[in-house]
Amino acid sequence: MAQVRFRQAIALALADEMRKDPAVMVFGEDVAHAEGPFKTSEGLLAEFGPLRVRDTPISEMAFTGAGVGAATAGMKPVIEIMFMEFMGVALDMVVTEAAKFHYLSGGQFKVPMVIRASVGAGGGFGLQHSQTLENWLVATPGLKVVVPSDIQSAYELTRAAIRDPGPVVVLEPRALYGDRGALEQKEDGFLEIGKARIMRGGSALTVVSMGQLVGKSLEALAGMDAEVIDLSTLVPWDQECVSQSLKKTGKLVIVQEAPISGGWGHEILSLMVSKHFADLKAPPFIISPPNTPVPYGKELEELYIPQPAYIKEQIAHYLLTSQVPTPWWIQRGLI
Amino acid sequence: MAQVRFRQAIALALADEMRKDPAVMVFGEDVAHAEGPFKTSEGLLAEFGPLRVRDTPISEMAFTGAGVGAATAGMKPVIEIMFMEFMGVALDMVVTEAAKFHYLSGGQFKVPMVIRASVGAGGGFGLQHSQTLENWLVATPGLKVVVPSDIQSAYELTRAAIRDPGPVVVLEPRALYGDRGALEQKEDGFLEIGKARIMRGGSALTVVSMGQLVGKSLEALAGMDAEVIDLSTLVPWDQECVSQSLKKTGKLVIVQEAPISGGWGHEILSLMVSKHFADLKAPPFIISPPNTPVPYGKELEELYIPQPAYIKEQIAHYLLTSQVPTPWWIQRGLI
Amino acid sequence: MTTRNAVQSKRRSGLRDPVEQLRRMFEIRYFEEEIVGLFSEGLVHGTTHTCQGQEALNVGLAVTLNSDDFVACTYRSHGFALALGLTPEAALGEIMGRTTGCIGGVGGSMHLSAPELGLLPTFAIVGAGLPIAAGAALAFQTRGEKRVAVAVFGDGAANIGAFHEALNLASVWKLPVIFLCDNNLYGEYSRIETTTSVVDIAQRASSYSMPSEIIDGMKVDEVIASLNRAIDRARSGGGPTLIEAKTYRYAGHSRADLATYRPEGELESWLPRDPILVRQNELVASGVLTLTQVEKISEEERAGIARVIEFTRNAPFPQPDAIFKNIWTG
Amino acid sequence: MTTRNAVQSKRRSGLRDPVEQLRRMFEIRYFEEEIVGLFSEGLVHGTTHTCQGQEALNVGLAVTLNSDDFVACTYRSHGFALALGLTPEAALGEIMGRTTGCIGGVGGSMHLSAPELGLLPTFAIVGAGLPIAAGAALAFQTRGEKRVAVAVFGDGAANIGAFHEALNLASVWKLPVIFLCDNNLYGEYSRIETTTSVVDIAQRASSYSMPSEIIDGMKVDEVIASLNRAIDRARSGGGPTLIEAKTYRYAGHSRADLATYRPEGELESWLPRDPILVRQNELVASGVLTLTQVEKISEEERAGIARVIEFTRNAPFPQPDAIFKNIWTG
Ligand SMILES: Cc1ncc(C[n+]2csc(CCOP(=O)(O)OP(=O)(O)O)c2C)c(N)n1
Ligand SMILES: Cc1ncc(C[n+]2csc(CCOP(=O)(O)OP(=O)(O)O)c2C)c(N)n1
Ligand SMILES: [Mg+2]
Ligand SMILES: [Mg+2]
Repeated sequence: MAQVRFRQAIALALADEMRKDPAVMVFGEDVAHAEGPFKTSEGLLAEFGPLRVRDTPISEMAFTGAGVGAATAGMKPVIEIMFMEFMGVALDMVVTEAAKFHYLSGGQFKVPMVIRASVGAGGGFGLQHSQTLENWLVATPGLKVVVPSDIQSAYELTRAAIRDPGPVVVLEPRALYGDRGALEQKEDGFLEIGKARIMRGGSALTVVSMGQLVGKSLEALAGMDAEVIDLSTLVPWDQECVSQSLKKTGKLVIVQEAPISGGWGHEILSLMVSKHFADLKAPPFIISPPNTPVPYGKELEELYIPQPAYIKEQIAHYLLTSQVPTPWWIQRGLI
Repeated sequence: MAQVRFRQAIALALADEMRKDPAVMVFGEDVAHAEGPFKTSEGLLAEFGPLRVRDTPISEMAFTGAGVGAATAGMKPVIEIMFMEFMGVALDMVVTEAAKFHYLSGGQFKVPMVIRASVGAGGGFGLQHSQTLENWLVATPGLKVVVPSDIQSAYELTRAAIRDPGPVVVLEPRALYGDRGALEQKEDGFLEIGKARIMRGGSALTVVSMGQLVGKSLEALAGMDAEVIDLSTLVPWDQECVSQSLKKTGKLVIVQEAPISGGWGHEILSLMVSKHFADLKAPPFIISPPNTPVPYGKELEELYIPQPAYIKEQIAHYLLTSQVPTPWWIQRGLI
Repeated sequence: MTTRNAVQSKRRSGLRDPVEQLRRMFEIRYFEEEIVGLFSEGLVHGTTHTCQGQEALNVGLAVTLNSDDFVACTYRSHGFALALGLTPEAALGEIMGRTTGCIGGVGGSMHLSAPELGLLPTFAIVGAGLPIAAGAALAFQTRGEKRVAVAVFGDGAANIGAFHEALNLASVWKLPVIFLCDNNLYGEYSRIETTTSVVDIAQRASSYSMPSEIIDGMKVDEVIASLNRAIDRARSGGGPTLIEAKTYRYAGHSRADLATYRPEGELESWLPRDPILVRQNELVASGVLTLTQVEKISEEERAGIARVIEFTRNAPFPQPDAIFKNIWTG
Repeated sequence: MTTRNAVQSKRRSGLRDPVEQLRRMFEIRYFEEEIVGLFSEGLVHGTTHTCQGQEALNVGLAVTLNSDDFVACTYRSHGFALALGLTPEAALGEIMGRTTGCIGGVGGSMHLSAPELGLLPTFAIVGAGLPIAAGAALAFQTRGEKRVAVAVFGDGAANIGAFHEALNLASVWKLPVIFLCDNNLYGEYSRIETTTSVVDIAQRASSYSMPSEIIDGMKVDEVIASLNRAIDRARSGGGPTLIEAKTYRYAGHSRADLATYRPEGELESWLPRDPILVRQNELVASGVLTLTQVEKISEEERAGIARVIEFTRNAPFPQPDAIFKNIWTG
C-alpha cells in the first residue's frame, strides 16, 4: 500500500472521483495553481484543466453559492473553505440554501455538493483560525456532516461525500494534514456516511470521539478495555452503533475538540441517556477543552486540546471510581 | 400596570434605556421610519432623532459590523436582525468579531452591543423564516444569549442586555410579539443575565424551557406538581438553578422549539446528567419538534411546534411510567 | 404531473404571441389582486409579496428564455412563475398551502419551484439567488452548453454582499448569466435613495467591467429586446450582463402593507405607464385587437382566476407525512 | 504599561520628522526580515504575514492620524503597528507568544492590538475590518466628534461582500471613514487579474458615489498627502474616501512562501522604487542627511531589532491562567 500524507489522501480521492465522473469539479481559494493552501488538491489542475479546477476570488458567499447552483444544474462541485471560520461569511448558502433546496423543490432538485473545510486547533493559527464549529451545521435537516480521523477515512469519506446525492460538509482536522501512513485506494466499499467506526473493541467503557481526537483517544486508551468509536459522521450520526456498545459497557465517555459549552458531544450523551438510562453503570461525561478561545502559543494550545496523557488520566479515574473526573482547569483552580 | 404588547415592551425598554444613556443607539432594516417590521421600535425615531435611530441598507454584514465598531468606540448600539436566518449572512461579525474583541485586545476594548433577532415558528413564514437556530451562537466564549418568554422578561432582558458591558444576543420569539399583558416598567432590578426563572415551583418533575415554549409548558403542566424553569439566558445558562431543582425532583424534561437534532436542550441534559446521575429517578428526555424543516400551513406548523396538549400527554405518560414517551412522529409511524 | 407539464409547456411556448402576452399579464394582475383578499380572509398564512405593475418584466423574461435555462427569482415571484408557465392552480395551491401546490403546500408564497420550467426554488433570502444563478451558469459553461441563467433581484438587493461577490465572480469567469435588477424604487418600506449610494443600479456594472443596460421595465417589448441582447451575449461566450429595469411596486411590500410611506401621487404618476395598458394600447393601435376583444380577454382571465380560487379553496391540505418527505436526498 | 505608553506616544509624535520616518521604515524592514528567520527557528508558531516593501504606507498612515483616531488593519500589520507607535518588544512579544506581547502572547502574529494608539485588534478575517471601521466612524459622527476611522485592506479583500456593504453604508451615512486599499498585486498566491474584474480597485468607488484616489504607495510623502486630503474631508463632514495605494509585497504571502508563482523579474522591477531607498535618496539629495548618517541610522535600527529579539527570546511564556482572562467582559 502506498505511503501518503493525509492531505494527499484527499487530493487522491478528488482525483479518483474526477476521473470517474466528469461532473465533479473543484474550486476555492488557491486550490488550482497553488494546489491548495494545504496542498489538498495536488495535481488536479494539471490533470483536469482550468474548467474543472478553478481558483476563486476571496468570496466565500459567491463560490459556495456557485457550488449550490452548479450542483443544482447537474455538476458535482467540491468547494474548499480554507478555514472553518470563513464559513461565517457564507453560512447562508450552506444551511439555508443547499440544505433546503431539495425540500423546496418538492424533491425535484438535488444538490450533490461537497463543502470541504479545515478545522481545529494545533497549528498555532490563533483563536480565529482554530475552531471546529460543528455547531454551525447542526439543527439543519438535509445537511450531512462527516469528519475524517485518519488517512484512510479522509480518502473514503471524501469519495463517499462526492457520491452522495445531497450536500455534504467534510470537516478536515487541519492538524492531521501532515500525517503519513498507508492508504488503500479503492473504487467502492467506502466508509458509509451515517456509519460510525469501531476503532477498537472493548467491554469496560464506550468512548465516542471524532476527528483529531480519535487518534489521541486510541493512544490514551492503549491497554485499557475500552471500545473506541470514531463517529465519522456527525449528521446523521450512528445511534445504532453507539447504542450497541453502550448496552455492552454501560459507560459512555465523549472525547471532543469542541469546547464544553456548545460542543457536539452533548447530543450524543443526551440521546443515549434517554435511550439507555437503565443500562448505565456510571455517569456519562465529556472530555473536552475548556470554555475559552483557542490560545496561541505551543504550550497553551497543547494544554487546550485534550492530549492522550490527560484523556488517560481522566478515564482511569473514571473507571476506578465510577465518578466524573474533574477537568484540569478546575483541578488547577483556574475558573 | 400598563397593558402592552410584547413588541411594545421591547420598544419601551429601548426608549427607557435611550433616555438614560445617550450612548444607546438603534439601527437595522426599517427600524426608524417604519418603526420596525414588527413594530418593536415604535416611537424611537420621533423621540431620539435620525442620528441615534437609523434605517440601514439591506446589508446585515455591514450594519452588524458597524455595531461592533460603534460599540468599540463607546456607543451602545442595539441592532436588529429581522429574522434569525438573516444572521447567516453576518455570523462572522457576531461570533468571530464581537465575541472575541475583548480577548483580542487584552481586555482593553469592550463591545457593549446588543443584537436583537426574531426567532421561531408559528407565523406561517415558511422554512427559511421560522427557525430558532440558537446553535449558531453557542461554542462561542464571550457571547451571551438571552431569550425572553413573556412581556415582562422581554422588557427586562432587553434593558439588562443593553447595560451588559459585552455583546449580548436577544432572541425574540416572533410568535409572542402580539401578546398583550401587564408590564411593570422599572429602572433597575431587572432579570439578571445568566439567571434562570422558576416560573412555578414543584417537586415531582423539573421542566426546563425557553422562549415561546415556556408559556406552552406552563399551560400544559397546570395542575401537575412540576417545577417549570424558564432558562431565560442560554449562554451562560444557570446550572445552579437547574441543579437545585433536579436534586429535589430527580426528573428532568427539556421542552424546546429547536429540532431534536442539534437543539439546545442536549447541553442542559448532558451536563445535568454528568453532575446529578445519582439523583436521577427516571431517564431525562427532550420534548421538541421533529427533525424536519418548519412546514408552511397552519395545521402542519401547529403540529410541528410542541403544543400544550402534546406536552401534557408526554409528561403525564412520563410521570406515570418513568419511561421516556414516544414522540408523535414515531407514534404515527411517520419515520 | 405530466398533464400539468403539458399545460405548462403550452403556456410557455404560446407566450411568443403578443396577444398571449397581454392575456398573461391580465392573469398575473388578477391573480395578485385576489391574493391580497385571500390573505385578509386568512386563507393565505404568514406573508405574501405581490407584483402588480411589474407584469411586463415577468412576461418579457419568460418570452426570451428556453425552458432549460435557469431562473433565480425572489419571494416576489408569483408573476414570474405564472409567466414562465406554472399553472395558476400550482401557484395558488402553494400559496394557500394545499397539496395542489407546486411543492405540495409545504413551502408557501415565498417558495415556488418549477424545475421543468427552469424556475429554481424562489429565494427568500435577499441576494441569495445571484451566486446560485452564477453557479448554474458555471455548470453550463463547464459542460460547454449554450444555456444561460438569470438572477432576478430587487434594487434593495444591490446593497448586499452577495450581489458584489456574484457579479465579480461572473465577470472573472465570463459566466453565461444575466443579472436582472427589478428596480421598483423600494426595499420594504425604504425608498431607494435612503439606502443606496447610486442613482442607477446599472452604474455598478463598471465595478465588474460588465456591460449593462437601463430599460423601461413597464414595456414588455423593451424588456424582451434588452434580455435578448444579454442572452445572445451570454450564449455566445460574451459573459454576464447587468440589466436594470425601472419598474414600480403598485402594492405595498407584503401582505397588508398599505405603503403609506410613499409620496403623495407617486403611484398615480406611474399608472399611465401601466404595462398592461401600454401593451393593450399598442395592440389596439396596430389593429391586432379591438377594445372589445381586449375586454373579453380581460374578463376571461378574471373568470379564470376566480375558477382557480374556487378549485383551490376545495383542494386538500397536506397530511403530516408531507413534513418528512424530501429532506434527505435519496 | 504606563512607561510603554510614554515610549509609544513619543514614537508616534516623533514620526512627523522625515528622518524619524526613515528610521521607522528601517525598523519595520529589519523587524520583518528577522521574523522570517524566527519562524524557521520555530520561535514563531503557526503563521505570519510580513510587509517588506510596504513601509511607506505604514509610516504615512501613522503620520496623518491622531492617536484617538481608529485604525482597522489586517493580519499583515506588524508594520502598521510599529509605525503607529507600538514598541517592537510588544509586537515581537505577541508574535513569539510571550507575556511581553501587546495582548500577553495569547493572540499571535495576526492579532496585534493597541487601543492607546487607536489600533483595533488586527483582523484575520478578510474584509471584516471595513464594516467595523465604518462603525467606529458612526460612533464619532453620532457624538459629533471630529475623529476618523481608517480601514486598511488588500486588493483581494475588494472582492468580498463586506467591502461592498461597508462602502455603501459609509456613503449613505456620510461616515468619517477612509478605506485604504493596499494593492500589492496579490491575494495569497493569486495575482489580482485572475480574481478581480477591475484593473484599479479605486474604480469601484463610483459604485458608491465616493471620491477616490490612486497613489504610489511606495512614496511616503504621496501617502501622507493623499491621506491628509481624505482625513480633512472626513473630519469636515465630507464623508468617506477610497484610496488605492499601489504597492508590492516583496515577500511571499505568509511564513515560508517563496512566491515562486510570481513572474520572473517582477520583484526586481519594483526594487528601484523601494520606499526606504526613495526616502533616503530624497533626504540625502536635499542635504538633510549624509549617506554615512543613513548608514548609521540603518545600523542602529538593525542593532535595535537584534536587542529586541534577544530580549524576547528570554521573555516568559504565558501561564495557563492567561487562557481564562478577558473572555467575558466584566
Ligand atoms: C438577507 C436578508 N435581509 C433582509 C431580508 C428581509 N427582506 C425581505 S424583502 C426585503 C426588501 C427587498 O427589497 P428589494 O431587493 O428592492 O426587492 P423588492 O421587495 O422590492 O422586490 C427585505 C429587507 C431578507 N429576506 N434577507
Ligand atoms: C473570509 C476569509 N477568506 C479567506 C481568508 C484567507 N486569506 C487570508 S489572507 C488572504 C489574501 C488576502 O489578500 P489581500 O486582501 O490582497 O491582502 P494581502 O494579504 O495581499 O495583504 C486570504 C485569502 C481569510 N482570512 N478570510
Ligand atoms: Mg425593490
Ligand atoms: Mg494583496
